[in-house]
Amino acid sequence: MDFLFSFTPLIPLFPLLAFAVIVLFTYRYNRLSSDIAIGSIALSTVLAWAVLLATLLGGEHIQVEGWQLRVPWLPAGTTVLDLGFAVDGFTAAMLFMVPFVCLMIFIYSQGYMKLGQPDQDPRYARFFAYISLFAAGMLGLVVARDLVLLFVSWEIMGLCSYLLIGFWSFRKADDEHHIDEAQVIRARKAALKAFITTRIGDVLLFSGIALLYSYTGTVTLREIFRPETLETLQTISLLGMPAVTVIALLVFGGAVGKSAQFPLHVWLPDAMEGPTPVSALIHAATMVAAGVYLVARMLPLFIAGFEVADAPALHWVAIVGAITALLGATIGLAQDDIKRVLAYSTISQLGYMMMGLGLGSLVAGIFHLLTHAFFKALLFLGAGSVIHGVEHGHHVAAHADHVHTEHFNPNDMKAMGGLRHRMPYTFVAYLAGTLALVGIVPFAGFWSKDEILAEAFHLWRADGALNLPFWVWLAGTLGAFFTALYMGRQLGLVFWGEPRHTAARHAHESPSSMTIPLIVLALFALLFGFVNAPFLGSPLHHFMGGVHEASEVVHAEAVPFNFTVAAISTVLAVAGLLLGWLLYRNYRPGQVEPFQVVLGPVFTLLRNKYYIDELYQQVIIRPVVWLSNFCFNIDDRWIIDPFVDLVGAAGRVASDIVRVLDSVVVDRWFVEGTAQLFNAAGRGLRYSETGRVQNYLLVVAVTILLLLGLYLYF
Amino acid sequence: MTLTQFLVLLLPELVLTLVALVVLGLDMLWRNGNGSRHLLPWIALAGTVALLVAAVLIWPLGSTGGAAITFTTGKDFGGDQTPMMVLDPLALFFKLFTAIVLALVLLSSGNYVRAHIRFHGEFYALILFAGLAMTLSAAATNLLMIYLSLEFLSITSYLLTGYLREDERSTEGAVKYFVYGATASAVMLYGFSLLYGATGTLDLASIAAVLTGSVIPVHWLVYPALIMVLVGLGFKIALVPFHQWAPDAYEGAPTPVTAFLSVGPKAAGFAVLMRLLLTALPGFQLDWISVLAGVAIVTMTLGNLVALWQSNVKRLLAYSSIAQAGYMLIGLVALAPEAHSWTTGLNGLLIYLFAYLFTNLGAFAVVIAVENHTGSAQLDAFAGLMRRNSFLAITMFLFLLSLIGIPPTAGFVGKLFVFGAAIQRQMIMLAVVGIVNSVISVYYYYAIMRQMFFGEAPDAPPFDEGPGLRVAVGVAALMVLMIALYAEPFIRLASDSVSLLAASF
Amino acid sequence: MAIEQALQIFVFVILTLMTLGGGLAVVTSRNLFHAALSLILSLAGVVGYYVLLDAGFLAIVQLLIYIGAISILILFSIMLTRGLMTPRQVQRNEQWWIAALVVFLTFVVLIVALWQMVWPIADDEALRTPNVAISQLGEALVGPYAIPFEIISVLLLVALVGAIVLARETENNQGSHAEAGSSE
Amino acid sequence: MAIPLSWWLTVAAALFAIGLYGVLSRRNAIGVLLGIELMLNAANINLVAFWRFITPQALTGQVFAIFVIGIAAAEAAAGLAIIISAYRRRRTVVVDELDTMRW
Repeated sequence: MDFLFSFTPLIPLFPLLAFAVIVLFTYRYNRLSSDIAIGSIALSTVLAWAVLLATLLGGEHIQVEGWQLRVPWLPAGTTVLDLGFAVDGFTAAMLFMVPFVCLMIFIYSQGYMKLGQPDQDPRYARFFAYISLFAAGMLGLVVARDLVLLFVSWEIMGLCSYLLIGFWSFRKADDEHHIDEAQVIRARKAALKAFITTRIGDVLLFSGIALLYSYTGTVTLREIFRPETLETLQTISLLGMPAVTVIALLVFGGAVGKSAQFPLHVWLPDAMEGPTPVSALIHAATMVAAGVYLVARMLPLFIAGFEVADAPALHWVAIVGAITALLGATIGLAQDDIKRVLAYSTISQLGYMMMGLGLGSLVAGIFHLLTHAFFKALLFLGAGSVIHGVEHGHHVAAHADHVHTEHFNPNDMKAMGGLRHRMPYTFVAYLAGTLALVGIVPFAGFWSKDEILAEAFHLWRADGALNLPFWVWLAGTLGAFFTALYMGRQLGLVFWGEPRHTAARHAHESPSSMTIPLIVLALFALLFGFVNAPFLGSPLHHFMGGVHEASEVVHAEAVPFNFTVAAISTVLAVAGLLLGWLLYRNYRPGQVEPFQVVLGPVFTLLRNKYYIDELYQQVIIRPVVWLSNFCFNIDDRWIIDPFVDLVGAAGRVASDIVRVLDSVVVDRWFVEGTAQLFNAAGRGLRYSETGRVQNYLLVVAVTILLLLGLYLYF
Repeated sequence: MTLTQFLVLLLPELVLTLVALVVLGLDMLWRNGNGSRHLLPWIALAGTVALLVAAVLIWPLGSTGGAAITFTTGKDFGGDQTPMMVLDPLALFFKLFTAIVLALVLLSSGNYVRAHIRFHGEFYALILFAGLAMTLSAAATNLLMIYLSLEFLSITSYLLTGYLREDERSTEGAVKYFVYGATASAVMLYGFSLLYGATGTLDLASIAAVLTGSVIPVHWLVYPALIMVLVGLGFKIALVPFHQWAPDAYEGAPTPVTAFLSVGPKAAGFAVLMRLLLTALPGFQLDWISVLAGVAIVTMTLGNLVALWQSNVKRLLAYSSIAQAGYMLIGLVALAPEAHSWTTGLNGLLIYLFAYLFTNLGAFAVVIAVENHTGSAQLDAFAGLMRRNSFLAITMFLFLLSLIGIPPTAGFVGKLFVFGAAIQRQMIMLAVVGIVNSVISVYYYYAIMRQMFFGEAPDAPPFDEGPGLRVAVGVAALMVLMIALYAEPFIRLASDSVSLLAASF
Repeated sequence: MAIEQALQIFVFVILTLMTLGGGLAVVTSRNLFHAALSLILSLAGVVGYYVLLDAGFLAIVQLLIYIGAISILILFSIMLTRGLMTPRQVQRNEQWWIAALVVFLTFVVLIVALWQMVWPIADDEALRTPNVAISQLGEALVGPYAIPFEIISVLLLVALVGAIVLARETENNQGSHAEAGSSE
Repeated sequence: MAIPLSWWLTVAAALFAIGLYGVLSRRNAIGVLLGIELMLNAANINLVAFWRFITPQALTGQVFAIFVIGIAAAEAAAGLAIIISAYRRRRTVVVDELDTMRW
């Protein structure tokens, strides 16, 4: 069966070709384009599953050692920068999930972008081109043997996320009612924010890779994880730390950006501005999963650092994960936008995955990644279906009344209600997704979340003291309760009670191209957890647990099922779900929120996302803006033209006020902050270009003089 | 050396000269009446193809064996029997490079020339002559020859810059370019004369031999000479602080000429700089590396920061090309003496130059297309380009990605090699400044992207860019992808091209 | 011998006065026409230098090309560009004093370096007989220096063609150029 | 030879400095060109003096000087053409006033 492995390079290639074909040739033919995209990802799925099959049949040898293919790409001198593909148990597990979830999302998109209907999206074909490229990026990342291909894929995804989040940032035709001016501006800001925020991470990752290469002379993962290589890295000192720790932290920096971990999580909620299938793609199978995948892939590096450093990188993974898990879950309590709740839920669940990896357990983190991909894709697509239905209801209502009502936000949960009768399939699927997310037996999320908590619990008990694993466990358990609470609230607001708006009253079920993927994904949300159920002997553990053993620093064993842990988290989950549901199912619009009654000012804090965006605004942007204004003033106001600027100053004060007001609504911490900083620097330098050639030559003469003096006499 | 050998070895240059003269002559013949003058660009293009073919034909001569073939003619006059130029892998690389530059510039200039330029034949001939000067300067191993070929390149560049006689900006740019360039080259010449005085020879290799064997403290002379030579070459490459002519000249020049200026003289400058520093002054490596490292840092930073403020795309790309030269310089600063590592810095410099050639000429070809149809090279002329000509918008997007250095584009491979060299040499500071700068550069490249994809252009109809431009842009885009996706042959080419220099070092 | 040496020094001083004095006049004279005439004076001083340095042929070249051609070209150009023969405007810009300071310091630094250097001066025997026949120079130009010699001929052609294109009168263009004329 | 090498070099350096000053301070573009010619001549004096004192048997310095003169002629022709073309368009050859392109 080993010949099946030679299909591996084709897995990312098919979507890539689909992208090329659509962009170059078929972009005028919508149905053909989407068929090509769906067909290619379906082919990838088949091939990926064939490779999975080969891995399963190949036994422990293949699952641990893996298969690999080397493609010489950048030979120079004696070392070779390779481009290669590799498959092992871990990759195979990812290959089961990624193309399949992508396939479901692609099929769903056909309905969501309204193929063949009068209001079909005018950028329909391009949409499928972009998501194909996106899928190609993720698949390339998963099958990469070397850091080069990994980084290339990583960047392709960054680019696609930028294109897709900003997908609705310009109007093609005037009758595109779903894109108004505000939408255009929001989409642009969100796209740029995502691009630049994740690019901070990318720069860190790139530095990490460069350092790794300069110390080890190779970019092949397997070579790097050889015990002797890791040992060398442990002994080299860099910035007062072992090199391995520095590199691991840089790599983690990349993951923090991509996987939206605190403090770079701010871009993910805004990424909602893209079409909903994109959100599903970003949140489930691709973008954010890439960061977790990266950390999991590089785990030997983190663990090698664990052995020698005082503040090991591994701890930081766990700490950041725990903070993110709690942060996301609590913010999710106070959001009204159905997709935003899910976005914060993703942030929080990614925190769980990082927690699992930070405890040194590859399987715990990745198992949760896999289950999460299924149920979060399900939830997003379900949310898309709900929005779709409500939007439709809005049109029906508007036409019936012959009045275009006030601006209507179809994402607002408080305008929904009672949809379980109007959209039964969606409701059932959504319920399955919710139960999986919350962690109710036997849904997938229960098994995976429990494994992380059990791991933490186990490490705590093994030590006994109130150590890091204890705090991780506590954060995870509390997070589970909050998760249940916001999902209960969401279920109550969306599906129970009376319709709270005419749109919800007229909502109707989505087309079958949307509901069928939902049902399929719901089945997975129900059943997928069994692939690593303890009572079946934790099959996933045996399948992929050993992949890092060659590096001799990772020893993966399944933590036994712990009834106490499971019981505590399940009780809390059920309690949270019921509480949320009870408090919100009969919520009336305009009423004070039940949570607000209970939590008081804390609720305001949550609603404003802990003011983190505003904090960045105050701590980073304000000083920068002030500084640049200050420099500008010295230059322009106090010396050159005081009178003109008296007027300008008033204007500037006014604009400052507007800016502060604006900042409460729109945050733009890094994007404009650094731009301001560099702009301020550029503004000064620009004036050196006076347009007079003799000034330029004087600069040359002074340079000659300085260099001469410097070199001859010092 | 027999005359036949001599002519064979000079074949590329001879062919190019011949075609340029033919273009001049035919232009005169066809001046009155018949409409064959539209054939001129194609004849010129055929000249670049002939150059390419000739370079490939003599390729085996130059790239085999350990030593370069030198051109020695005539009898000796007490030490005058020094070669003027060589045929070595580096020279061959730049012949190839020149052929591509000329071909892309000629392909993209057809419509522009018809619309704006009065004397066609002279224009094409001047461009070919500028290419000739490039190949000569890359092959020169003698101070006299270096000075002569660089001046040749400069004079043709001044004339081309001022070619739009009716345009204020063009003439103004040419005056500034001329004044600045003539001064810089006079300073360089003074530096050359000092080098000659210290060693008594003009041959680069002999200079090195004399300097290493010298017992007298030569640094009193070599330092001033080094600094003055840097002025002249820094001017050619547009390194800060010798860059200030560039934005004005680029903005003023006819856009195809700007495209040429942003690549041709820069490449020639780098070729001469590499050869001169490594062949003649290897003993003073510590000194020139420290100067060049500082120059690289300020060049990258200043170029990028000021680019943030530009609203004219030609000017913006001028600053961008200044910054790009800063990145390239890292390759020369971080050159690694051992030949067995994957990046010796020098091969990174050549890879970067090659990637930059396609990227920048492609980007300028798009600018030319937009200018042909809107009459403006301001940023807002790019508004809504995606809807007006999606081919140009998408390829431009690719070129901008390559300029930023995002994979999978050629620019990424170039950056990988030069930054990699810096990291390998433990010049972390250089690498960090480079990386931070490439992040800054996102902002202004993004300004173009934003205009193309999101900009509102109410009454701007779709337009067609014309066959020549389409081929130029298409080839450039293809190569930008090729270099990234199938880098092996290009890296081998670059590594082979610097092998002799790196070995002599 | 001593008289000959004294004479040489005397001539050198005179030539230096011509060259540097002329040079100073070139850069300070209010009247551009006078400046160009001073250039000729200065270049004539350089001709004398070449004679003194036993480079007779070079002196002739300098006389013919520099003084005979380039300076005259410059004079014509001055006359072509309007009204510059009248010293109506200040001929130096605002940065002249910085320029003077910088240039002076550069000169001092350079001179110190030049004087510190020990020159690898040839032995007396060679110094005494620097006789270079014109025929030797001619042979060298088509011998070892054949390549640059060919190139400079191309360069001169290119410069001439380019100069004509840029500087010729607009009215003179032939009919076939009319259709190519730019819109400005 | 009665006059030592350093005298020649000093004179050349002085001429170079004077020329550079002219380039930096002359308002008229042709005036700037005059300064450049002085700088070229300074380099030529250097070359010939070095030839005379260091390699009197070879021709190197003299030949270089001849080439410099030739190149100076080409450069002057091109430069003056550019200046005249600018003058036609702008009615000025004052370098300061040619500053529409900046920043």
